[in-house]
Amino acid sequence: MNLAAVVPLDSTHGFLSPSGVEIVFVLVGLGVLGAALLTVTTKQLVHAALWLVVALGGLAIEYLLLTAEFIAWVQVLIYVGAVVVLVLFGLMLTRAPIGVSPDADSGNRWLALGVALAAAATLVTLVVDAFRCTWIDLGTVAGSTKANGVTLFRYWVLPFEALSVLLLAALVGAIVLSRREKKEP
Amino acid sequence: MTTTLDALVRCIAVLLVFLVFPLVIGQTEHKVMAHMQGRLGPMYAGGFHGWAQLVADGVKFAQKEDVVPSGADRKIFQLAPAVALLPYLLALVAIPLGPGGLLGQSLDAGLFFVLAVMGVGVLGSLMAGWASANKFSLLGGIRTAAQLMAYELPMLLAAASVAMAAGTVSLTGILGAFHWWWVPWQIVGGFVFFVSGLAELQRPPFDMPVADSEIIFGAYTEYTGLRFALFLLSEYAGILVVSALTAVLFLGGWHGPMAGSLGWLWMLLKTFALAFLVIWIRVTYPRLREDQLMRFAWTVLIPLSLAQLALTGIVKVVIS
Amino acid sequence: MHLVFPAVLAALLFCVGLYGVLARRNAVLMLMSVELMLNAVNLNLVAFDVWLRDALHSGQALTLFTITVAAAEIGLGLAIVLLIFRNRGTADIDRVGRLTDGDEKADGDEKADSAETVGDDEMEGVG
Amino acid sequence: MTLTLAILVPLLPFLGALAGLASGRRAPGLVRPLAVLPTLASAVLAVLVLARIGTKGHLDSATRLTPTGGLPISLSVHLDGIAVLLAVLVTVVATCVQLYSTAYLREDPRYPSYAALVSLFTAAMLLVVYSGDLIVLLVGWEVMGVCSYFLVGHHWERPDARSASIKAFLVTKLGDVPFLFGIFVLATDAGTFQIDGILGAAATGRLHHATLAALLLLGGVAGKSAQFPLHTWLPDAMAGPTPVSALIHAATMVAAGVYLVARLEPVFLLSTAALVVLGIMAVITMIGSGLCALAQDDLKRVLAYSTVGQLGYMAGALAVGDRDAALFHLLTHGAFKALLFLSAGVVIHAAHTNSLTAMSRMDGLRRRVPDAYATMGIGLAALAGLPPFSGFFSKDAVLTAAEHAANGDALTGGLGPAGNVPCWLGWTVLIGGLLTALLTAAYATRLWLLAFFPVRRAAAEGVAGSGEAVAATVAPTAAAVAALASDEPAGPVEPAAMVAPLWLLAVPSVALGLVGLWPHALPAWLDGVSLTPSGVTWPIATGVALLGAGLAWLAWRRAAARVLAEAEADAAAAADPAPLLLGPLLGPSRTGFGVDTCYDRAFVRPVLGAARLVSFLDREVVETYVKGAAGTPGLIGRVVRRAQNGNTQGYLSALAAGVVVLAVVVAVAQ
Repeated sequence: MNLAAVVPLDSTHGFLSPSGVEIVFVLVGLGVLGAALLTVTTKQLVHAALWLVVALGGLAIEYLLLTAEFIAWVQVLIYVGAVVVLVLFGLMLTRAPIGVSPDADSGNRWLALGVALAAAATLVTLVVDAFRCTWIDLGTVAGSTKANGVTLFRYWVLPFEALSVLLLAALVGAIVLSRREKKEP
Repeated sequence: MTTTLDALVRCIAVLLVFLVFPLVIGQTEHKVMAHMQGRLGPMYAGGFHGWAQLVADGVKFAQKEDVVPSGADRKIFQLAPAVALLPYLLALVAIPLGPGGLLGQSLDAGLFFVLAVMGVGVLGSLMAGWASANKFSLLGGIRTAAQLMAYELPMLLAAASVAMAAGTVSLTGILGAFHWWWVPWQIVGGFVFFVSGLAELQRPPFDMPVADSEIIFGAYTEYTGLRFALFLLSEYAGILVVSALTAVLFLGGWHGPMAGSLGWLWMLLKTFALAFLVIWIRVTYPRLREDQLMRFAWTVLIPLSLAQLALTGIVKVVIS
Repeated sequence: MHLVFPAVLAALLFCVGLYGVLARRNAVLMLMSVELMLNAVNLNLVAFDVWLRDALHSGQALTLFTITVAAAEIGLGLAIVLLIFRNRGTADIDRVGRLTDGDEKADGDEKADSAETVGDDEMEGVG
Repeated sequence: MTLTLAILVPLLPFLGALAGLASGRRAPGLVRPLAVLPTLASAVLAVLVLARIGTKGHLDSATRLTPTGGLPISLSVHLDGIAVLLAVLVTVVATCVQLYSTAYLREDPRYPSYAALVSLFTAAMLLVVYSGDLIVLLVGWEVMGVCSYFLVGHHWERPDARSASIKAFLVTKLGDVPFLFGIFVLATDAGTFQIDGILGAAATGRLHHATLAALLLLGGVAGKSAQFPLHTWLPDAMAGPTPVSALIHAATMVAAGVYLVARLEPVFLLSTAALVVLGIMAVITMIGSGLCALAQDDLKRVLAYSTVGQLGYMAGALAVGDRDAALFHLLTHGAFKALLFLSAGVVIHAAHTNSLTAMSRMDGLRRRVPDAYATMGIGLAALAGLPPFSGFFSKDAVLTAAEHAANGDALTGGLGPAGNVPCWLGWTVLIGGLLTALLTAAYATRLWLLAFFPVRRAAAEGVAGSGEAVAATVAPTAAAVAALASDEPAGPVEPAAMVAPLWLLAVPSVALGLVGLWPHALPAWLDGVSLTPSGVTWPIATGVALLGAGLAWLAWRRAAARVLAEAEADAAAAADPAPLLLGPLLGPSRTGFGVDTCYDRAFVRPVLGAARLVSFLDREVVETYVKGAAGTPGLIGRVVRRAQNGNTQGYLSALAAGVVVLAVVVAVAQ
């Protein structure tokens, strides 16, 4: 909705028409948004997860368009390959039914809708207002594996190691949580 | 213009490889299993050595009615084979066949790409298992998912070992940095990678998710006709991709005598040798139980891959 | 490329995720919506990183961290949800009302508690 | 030595009470000795003290209790003739009552506490008697009130006993409030709580508010001694066990009021107004109570009203300034009234009823309780003032005092100016006393006839032609002799513990009057005023008493004749002479002249109404505020609680909405 209003701004930048990358970006973005909307509105639980796959895959394409190649593949590997599989796993273990679940949405969906719309309006207004005249230079690849590796293991080593501790903690936590305690005889 | 044409040609080439090679592997499996098990059936179709057996199979699948169970989630049920098949097609794009850009697309993070895309394939099995509205299918899907999640980790770690040795995640870069002594150096990683690949493909002895004695045919129980054939095809394609990847990462890919001109041949030879190994293992080994399967991944493969990683790191430091 | 595109996309994605978190009843669906929100943030991070040409690639590094944390979060979250499901027989967030200050929910809780044993048995049958 | 003995007198029953309370449940065997022996020992000691003090002697001893800053309060003993005499009376009666109770309450499960309370009661009265300090006296006074509350309510299972005990307590306390202020006024004027000091102040004219103090004290006296208008508790107090009634009526509770006025007689003599109030009160009390006693059906209520009347005599004597006469009457009355109550207890015990009407239809009561029959006759004769029984002398002393006062020379015994007693008050008391003598004789006769001479039996024998029955109706003494002599099987023989006190008390009832005849006997312990019957009053009084008895007998004869005539028509009829004697006064008399109703109208209902109003105000008005104060936060809480619904998503929604609002506010503000 706001995209249409934003597009003419391009002309002020000197381009008569938006570049190909921008068109692809907008189209994929619309797809991502649509998939995301379906994810949060569909009444079929597994469909929601599959729409999430679409949305996340679309985001990976957006990353590629933003020249963040490494991030894109990480996105595919972790999100599509692992997170969504876990989510599907969870859905199946909690016995997601085939077909429509009438109570997929809770009672405060209208409140949620109001809040979300208000937040969207606020954020979009702010963002558009703030970055009206900002352009990204996509001339060089910004997110190659090499570049990422270099910065990650040179400047971000300490957070990276901290993160590994976090992951270990999460691993232990998940194992402890899902362990079934032996029933008292 | 040339780049577009180039891309088009590459794509068609990859598609062709994708359409042909898995069938070749399928035929090989028929024949090899027939020989190994002394089966007589596959030796008759088409007269000479039963060459038309695969064709007959294809015709049989095409003739069968495409049944969708009434309780199933129709769309997902129909979509599942495609989701299972497509990742291998995409993976093939990044695998180099020979030196000098003989591949679909040279990717900066080729190894990463291939592994990431292969990870998506599990979705197909899950979708199929869940959408069939069949208890065995669901169990099979869940087993598939659990198995794939478990074996993805050693596979990644083993691949990371090679990437570490080469200093790059680009497949061509890895092959470029290959030396013959990498084979003994990375032999453990290669074993882990290959075994994990077998498990990813749910090939015996890791075929618990489709164990017919327990859950009929797992996630694919309800499939018939072409869709079932597509799943079989994805399996053969998976064998191709795993074999090719193993060849590239651990056996030097196109490296060999006269690599400049015959590199593609070496690559194919290595790939098919590995594919033959896959078939051989299927015929040889009994099925692992579910708990054995999991324990094998977590207590054998992962420590091994970690050890390989450590070894690679040490050697790498020593060399430099 | 205009920075507004990824920024607006991220904002909208975030709000969609927000809606999902607030409106979805099933805990797993909520977790999915949380993933959407995290991805919106990631998109912002990447876009700004690319825009600013940060020498430290802090945006992308942070994105990687976020993805990792998201993976950990989904693992733990699902473990918790499964635990709740195993104990209560439901994964519906608004029925997990032990925090409720009221009696009308207590009945539901008791029902859920009585369903607990049944759920356990069934789970064991499956496992 | 004497002091030690004197201190032991109240102390022994007190310790006995404590020991009885402590050992009551654990050692039931000790209860009876612990009840009787301390009191008995105390009686012996009281007699010893009496002997040691002797005539005209007195002993004062005081020890400062504690420095109070203002007026000193001291533990002091004041032993003079009045005190030692009264102590003897108290201890003797208490001993008789305790002894009697061991048999009377043999089956009672609460006997241990009862006995202990009686001992405590006795100790309190002895404290009042011996105390030389008004505050200490007040302590005993109030302890008595409490004990009477518990003892009257001994049968607390019965609603009448409960209400009677509460009534006794409230009414006496009502009197005690002005009494307390009266003590304060006296002490303020005299500068001390010591009775000696106060009397000294009265003698030297330092009491400036004598009238006020006397009138205030009269409130307490009226309450304790059951004088009009605070007499109503006494008849109701009959709900208590009979020995308690004997104790209260004869020696302790009611005597305390008279004793106090006697102690402070000089103060009262300073104020004509107080004497007039006391006298009018006494006259109203004695006449009213006489009429009431004549109409009562309950044996014990008759005796209770007679007590009220006899107390009226004492109050009248005090009003005309002669405390010797009052104390004389107090002593004799103590003896014969204790006797009457105890014998009434025996009769009731045998008849299993309190009702005179029921007794009048009961055969053989005389034969079943011969001792009670005889001793009650003695007691009633003393009550009616027939010579030579004790009551005759003491009552005549009172009438003589009134006559002197009417003539203008009141027998104050040098305690105060005789001129303060107006002549007309003397006349009033004299005429009231004579009227009361008439009534007393009448109701004593009625009681006697109704209780022991059943009409129906007499009628049956009359029909059979037996002359003995006719003789019985005509000559009570002969009938008694006949009854005693008859060989019909005697009823249940009363235990010796119940019979012995009767005869023990019968002796003073008969003979105590004689001690007043000699100036060296009783008057020597008192103020020395002559207690010999004067030649003017005693013939009149005796004649009036005989007239009353005769009228009662005649009326009884007519009533009996009517009952015999209508025997078949009205089975429930009784030969009650009261309707004939009282005529239209019967109804009001039976209900105590509506004093209770009047109180009910004047105080109880307004108080109840006020209570209802207060309760209404409290419940509907005050509580509305309270409820509102509680309800408003509750309402707010209920509204706020809706937000606290445990729905995580609701919380999150609110959080997100808040963030959005904050963001907008910040953005707009900038």
